[in-house]
Amino acid sequence: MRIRCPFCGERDNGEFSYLGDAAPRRPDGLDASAAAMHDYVYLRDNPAGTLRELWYHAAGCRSWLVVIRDTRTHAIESVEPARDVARARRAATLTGRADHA
Amino acid sequence: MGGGFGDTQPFRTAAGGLIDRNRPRDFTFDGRRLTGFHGDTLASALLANGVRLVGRSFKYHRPRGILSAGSEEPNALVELRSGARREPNTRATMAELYEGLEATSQNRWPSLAVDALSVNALLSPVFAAGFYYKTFMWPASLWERLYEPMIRRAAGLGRAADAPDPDTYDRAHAHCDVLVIGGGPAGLSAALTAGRSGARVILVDEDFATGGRLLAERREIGGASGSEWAARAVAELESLPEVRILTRTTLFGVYDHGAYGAVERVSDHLAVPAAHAPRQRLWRIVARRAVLAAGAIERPHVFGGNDRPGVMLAGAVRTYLNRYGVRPGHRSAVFTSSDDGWRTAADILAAGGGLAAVIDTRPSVPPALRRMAEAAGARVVAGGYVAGTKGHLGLSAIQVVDGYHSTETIPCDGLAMANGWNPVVHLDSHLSRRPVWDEAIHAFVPGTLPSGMQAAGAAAGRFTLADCLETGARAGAEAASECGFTATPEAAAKTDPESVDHTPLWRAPKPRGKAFVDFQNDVAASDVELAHREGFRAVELLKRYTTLGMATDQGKTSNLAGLSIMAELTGKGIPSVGTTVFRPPFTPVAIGAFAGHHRGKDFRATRHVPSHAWAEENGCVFVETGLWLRPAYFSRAGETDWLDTVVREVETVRARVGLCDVTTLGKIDIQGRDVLTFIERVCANPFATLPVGKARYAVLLREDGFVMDDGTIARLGETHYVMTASTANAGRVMQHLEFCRQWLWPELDVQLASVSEQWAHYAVAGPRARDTLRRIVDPGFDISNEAFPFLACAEVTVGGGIPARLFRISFSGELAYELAVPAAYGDAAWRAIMQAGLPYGITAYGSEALSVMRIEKGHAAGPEINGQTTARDLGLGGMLAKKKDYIGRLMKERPALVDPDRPVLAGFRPVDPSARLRAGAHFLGRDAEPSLEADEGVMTSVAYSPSLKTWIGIGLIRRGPERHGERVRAYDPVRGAEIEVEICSAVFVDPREEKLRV
Amino acid sequence: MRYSLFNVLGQALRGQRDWTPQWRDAAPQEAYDVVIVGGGGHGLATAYYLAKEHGLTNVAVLEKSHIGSGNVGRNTTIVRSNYGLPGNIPFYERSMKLWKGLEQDINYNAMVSQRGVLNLYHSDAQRDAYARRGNAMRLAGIDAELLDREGVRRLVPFIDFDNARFPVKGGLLQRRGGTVRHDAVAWGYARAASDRGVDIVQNCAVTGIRRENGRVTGVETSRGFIRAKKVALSVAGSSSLLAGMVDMRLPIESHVLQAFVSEGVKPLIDGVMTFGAGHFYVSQSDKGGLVFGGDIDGYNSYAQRGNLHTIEDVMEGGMALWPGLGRLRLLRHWGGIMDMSMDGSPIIDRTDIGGLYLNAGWCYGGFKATPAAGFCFAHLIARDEPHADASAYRLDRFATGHLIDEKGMGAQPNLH
Amino acid sequence: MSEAMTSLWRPRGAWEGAARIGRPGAAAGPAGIRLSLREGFGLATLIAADGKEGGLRTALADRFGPSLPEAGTAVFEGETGLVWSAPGQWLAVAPSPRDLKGLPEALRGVAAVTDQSDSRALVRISGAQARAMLAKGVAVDLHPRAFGPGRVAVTSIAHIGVQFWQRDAGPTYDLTVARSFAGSFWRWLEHAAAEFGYEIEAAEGADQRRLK
Repeated sequence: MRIRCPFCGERDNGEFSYLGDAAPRRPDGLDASAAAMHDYVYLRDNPAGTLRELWYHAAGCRSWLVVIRDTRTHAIESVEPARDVARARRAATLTGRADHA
Repeated sequence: MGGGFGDTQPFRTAAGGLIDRNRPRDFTFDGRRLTGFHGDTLASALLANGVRLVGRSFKYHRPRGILSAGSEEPNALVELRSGARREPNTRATMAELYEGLEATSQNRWPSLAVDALSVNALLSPVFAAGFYYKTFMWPASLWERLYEPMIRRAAGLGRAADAPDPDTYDRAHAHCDVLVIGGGPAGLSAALTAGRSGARVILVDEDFATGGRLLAERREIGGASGSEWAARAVAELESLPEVRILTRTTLFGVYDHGAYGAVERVSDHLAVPAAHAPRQRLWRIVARRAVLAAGAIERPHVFGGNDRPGVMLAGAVRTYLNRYGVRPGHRSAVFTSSDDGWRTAADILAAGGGLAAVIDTRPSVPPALRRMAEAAGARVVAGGYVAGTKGHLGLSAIQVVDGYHSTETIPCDGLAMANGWNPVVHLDSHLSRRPVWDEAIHAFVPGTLPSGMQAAGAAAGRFTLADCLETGARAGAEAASECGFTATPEAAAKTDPESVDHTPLWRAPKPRGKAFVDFQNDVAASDVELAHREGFRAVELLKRYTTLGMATDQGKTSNLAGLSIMAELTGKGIPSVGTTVFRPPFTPVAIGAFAGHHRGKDFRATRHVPSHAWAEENGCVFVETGLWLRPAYFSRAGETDWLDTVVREVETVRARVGLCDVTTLGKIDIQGRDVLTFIERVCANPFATLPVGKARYAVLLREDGFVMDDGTIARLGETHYVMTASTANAGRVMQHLEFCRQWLWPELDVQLASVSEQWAHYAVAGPRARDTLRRIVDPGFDISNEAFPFLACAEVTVGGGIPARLFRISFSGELAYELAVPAAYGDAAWRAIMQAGLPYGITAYGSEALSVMRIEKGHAAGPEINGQTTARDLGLGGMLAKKKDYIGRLMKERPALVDPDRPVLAGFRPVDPSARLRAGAHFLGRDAEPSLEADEGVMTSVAYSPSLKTWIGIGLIRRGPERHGERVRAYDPVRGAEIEVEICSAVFVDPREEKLRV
Repeated sequence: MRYSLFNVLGQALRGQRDWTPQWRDAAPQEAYDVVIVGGGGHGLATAYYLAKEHGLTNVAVLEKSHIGSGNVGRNTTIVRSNYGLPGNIPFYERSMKLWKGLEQDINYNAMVSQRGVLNLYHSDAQRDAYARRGNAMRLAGIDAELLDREGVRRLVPFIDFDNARFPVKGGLLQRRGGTVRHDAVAWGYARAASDRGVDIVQNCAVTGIRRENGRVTGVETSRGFIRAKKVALSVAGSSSLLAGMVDMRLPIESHVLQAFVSEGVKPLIDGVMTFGAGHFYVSQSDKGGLVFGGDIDGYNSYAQRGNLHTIEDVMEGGMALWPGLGRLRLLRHWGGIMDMSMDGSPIIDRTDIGGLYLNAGWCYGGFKATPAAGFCFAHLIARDEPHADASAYRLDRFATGHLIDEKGMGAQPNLH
Repeated sequence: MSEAMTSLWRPRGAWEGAARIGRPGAAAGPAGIRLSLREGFGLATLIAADGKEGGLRTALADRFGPSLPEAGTAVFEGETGLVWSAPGQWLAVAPSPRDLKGLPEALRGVAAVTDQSDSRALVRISGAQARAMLAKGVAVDLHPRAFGPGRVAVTSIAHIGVQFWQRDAGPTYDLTVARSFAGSFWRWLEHAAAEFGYEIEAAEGADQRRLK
């Protein structure tokens, strides 16, 4: 499998380590509930199809990446720096818009 | 017998072929000395010498010969070479002949001609598909003792080498615009068209000579012979700077996103590899586009005794005749369902061979062909079929049923089968694609191909030479164009006319004797019938129940025959029966090739600490710790065992001073405006109050509340901290911090830099540590207890201006420092400290002594921080922050994790002071019967404590801290031990921590 | 017809004419007491034990393809009960005991072969971790032996003792561990269940699960609606997809695990061996092929195939351990889809929906569990309470903290 | 500190104990690979503070030229240059660590500076087969159309992290590997270069005596 790191170019998947679904959002802060934290830590949609997921370019630029990949075919639709995605998501939340990330 | 080879190579034609008759090659088969030529395969050389019996089948031990001339060969498997280089199951059809080649037949005893287990053939009515699922069940105890060993000995084919492989293997990467798979007419055309456009092209071909069927047929392209055309194409490709031809290279697997695996047999055509050359090279090819031009595989007929040596594929017969100058027999017959059979008959006659008969399953035969055969004295049967064969260890006659159902026996010593061809659809199916049935050519052809891939020539079901050239050129042009090059296919050169009409006969209506579908695994048509009868009708079930297609050839010549019979039995038609899944590798690949350089000591990298050279010079015994090679202890003359040494090292540290290399710790510089916020969220204990110039123990939790790692964080400046992580977790912690920085809290301004490799990190510990370091740290830095107290840290210089970092941190419980110096000065600093400490009796100490001292102090380490323990379990609950959010805060509070009955950290001493403790022992109450229910916990770390003169341990036990003084048993049945121990504090030495602060 | 040497010989004389389908290829009925979704080893075993142990025979097993088409026919056939945590130990030992008498019980030779499972260790720390595990096994009455280097050498003299990057210092041996012919387990259970009246319905894909008032009422399938009082999911690899039909999210990810087989050769290795310092384990089938594997590829996948990186990694482990393998050839590699759970251990439990039961999360350990999973799941379905041996496999353990994390890797499925 | 002790403080080269000067491998013809062992250079990681890349560029202009190299590229003037390492992160390279003195102060507020001069071993790889040899280990396309002078890759070879950049079209590459891995990386180099024949020399700054 080949993943196109936005910074380093296309590399073998062996250079990356995998975390999983990028959808769960950490419930930050002292107000967070144990139930919400449980869902964040443990529950997954695990779809057969398109999945937004987190990869880490461990043997390259050490960027966390958000990869959109089809779990049935492994076809990759896009790769973005996770930090950019996280910032956009945060900005969207702060301005009170619906969170589609 | 013409040509002067009559004595040695009786079946060699007088002239012709692509072998080099001036370069004879001696070889042996089962010890018999034979001669062939350069350019032969082992198979062609054996046939030239009249050797038809080559092996024995898997189950029935039936005599088997050579069926094919390519990588699809199911029968002619031999052990090639000997000793440590022995290669079992080597296809004689793919083994290039070299001087001194040594081949041995396999799966027979005592000899190939007289094989004791051929008695199995007589029992074949019993050994039908799946028979073993129905028997060998009584008595149950005999399975492992009798039945299974018997089966295991009989199974398998060749014998693997019994020593480490002496050859080396290489791995390499290649990238191209257009990958062309197959060097036949379609592949060469594709490569030429793409290559001329300037695209980067790689052509891979499994053969040692490029040209595919062009080398095997008597064909013309633009007036030249096929092999001449191929040679010219190769010459042109070689002249193009961006084209690379990899011969002897099998493209074995297709992987995601344009990645391909190929194996190049660099040295397999030599007796031993040349100096410094690998035996094989595994190529990982990344291609933007691929043209599959892997050709097609001919189909055998299914009739009685179709496995007898002498029965061959018709295309293979032509290969042996035209490429190798070898006649398949004195007098051959042809059994055909296609025009190909007639071409074979013509080639036999052209090579001066005898033609006994042509049996065509089709009712009408073109008159010209009939005249050709009859003129040569051959019997021609139209609308008939071969029902059976005769012969002892090789073919002597065939039994032919004609259109009127009458049978005749025709003597012959060779039979060529032409039943049409199957495109090689394996590679285009590796990415979970299924081929589709093409009724027009009675074969599966590529279905929807993965993006970037197209098929050409016979691999696409386009069998004529003209089509191969045309579709190849077009595919090459398209592929290059899609990569942005301007490529146009030239009009293909003119070829002589041909007809590829065929109407396959899936099996003989009334076979005489066993009609084999899968030769190597001895699966007969009757086994397919039995599978049908017993409900194994899905094609995957058929395969698994009968083992059809599971032999070393993976059913290349048998799959379609099997499923066509199942289709007939179920009345469903071949397309709805479907194929099994094609899996890599296309042909078997040596395990060594995948591993390449990574074997023996080079399996994984070895990391050396900065003091490694000194350690080697000073009797150090090293220990593998992850990838690191860490000094374990430093033996001195007179010490009888490791314990002696470790005791001396510990005692020296506790009484005087010691030096230990702790460079293996992960070290991370953390800077930035928001660095404190970041550290507060990452660590479970508070850091807001840590001033500049101070260090603090740090606990990191995983989000699920368990301890991830521990270390120290030192504040070097207002916004500059340095964190250490344990050796085992260094990489994981860095990845975790990057995750927090980039994904969880991208708004924080934090910069992370690993400095693990920059700094050599040494612990100087013991009452004389300060005295020693005073001679190391440059004057001007006050390291007195007052100026530099416990947990102080500072940037200093050593050795006259070399920048260094000094931390007053202790893992041993003694007055101790950790000194970091630039790694290049690590060796020098080590030597300097050892010299500076001489007056105080300094010793180097290794990870063993380090471990003893941390156990004496009750510090948790790897065996305790094993991913299953919480901070509370480790006695660290009290230090956790109460008023901040941090990773793992919520999940650590789950009911089971705060259960007071959870095993928690405690110390243990043997009641009998001379008893030895062992980690891994479980704790049981003094009178408890051993059972899981009685299990109270486990001893995690033990050491012989020189301070207490007894073994001590730390471990996790239910309500440990409440039970000091209570006795339990450390139960260790796997080592035959059961020791009574007393629960105590985990801190065995200096519980009031007075030594740290002096 | 009963399977016996007598009948096999008899049929040899009769051209094997009288054998009949090993299981009825049933058409679905309108309604069942229990519908088991998934015709793999676990589903078929569950059906068998429902019939045998609980007298429930109005049972259907629904399989979207043909029986045994999933992981039961894709694994590396190893059986063992060398676990270290109390939640796992009694369960896998139950399985070992069921394996032992299985063939006589179901009248089908599944080639249960107890030739030993050997886990190698390379350091003192690893030795102690194995001792900890072996002692836990011994506490439960399970056989476990801690071997030193010489003990290992006697068993597998051909591995690299002299030039290894991670020298072998010993191993943990479970002699009762071994291998079982995987396909035969599915076929044998199917035949035995079918004989007891269970309907095995192939080519029947479940497309929906109907509920009323918080209880299941049946399943929608590609062959129509089937009413059921109880529905039991046993679809490892696809558990999340089925659970998704009732809006449940599971602590599970689907991952691909690759497996490998070499060309057949004469006997080289008797039992199963795992290499603790590399990602490699190996045994030899009765046909002669070395069957081996390593780590999962590490990314979510439903594709039943993996990539070269893992393949190279596995082969490197193989060559490092056993340098004589170099010239043996890899014949075939394939992938299976694993239900990787968040703590590396399975789930056999009720759900919040009445009458809906879940058997999932087997990671790469499902095959060895087949008999006990069937046995305990059948108990749960029939009695509506967990079997004592599987009582730790609760779905709510992630919320309560009663995790069963043998490797201590935490909530990251690809690290288990 | 005594005289005797001061003399002990001599740096040890990262390749010492691993590489030796010589000409091993296939003997026929000229060596296909030249390996030049470099020592004594200066390296520092520069990580831009959030939103401060502009300030960093300005602050560096005097020493390293007007622009920060983009992802996957490097700029060099002789032996001094900037090598992209990660988003917002560069490796400053200089003939000696002394040349990087003062950087932390100069960049205060715009970037975190971390001295890495001792953290890596550096080898300069050239020769007719340099590209073919490197391709055995790296999965990056090194063809001139894809990777030319001024290009950088952070990747791995033989499971060992490496960073390398192409210096000229020769091609010549500078390759760095973490110091503790130098020995194992060298083992791979020997394996990969053997069939081409290779020559090992000590570059300026390396202690010749210790490499023989």
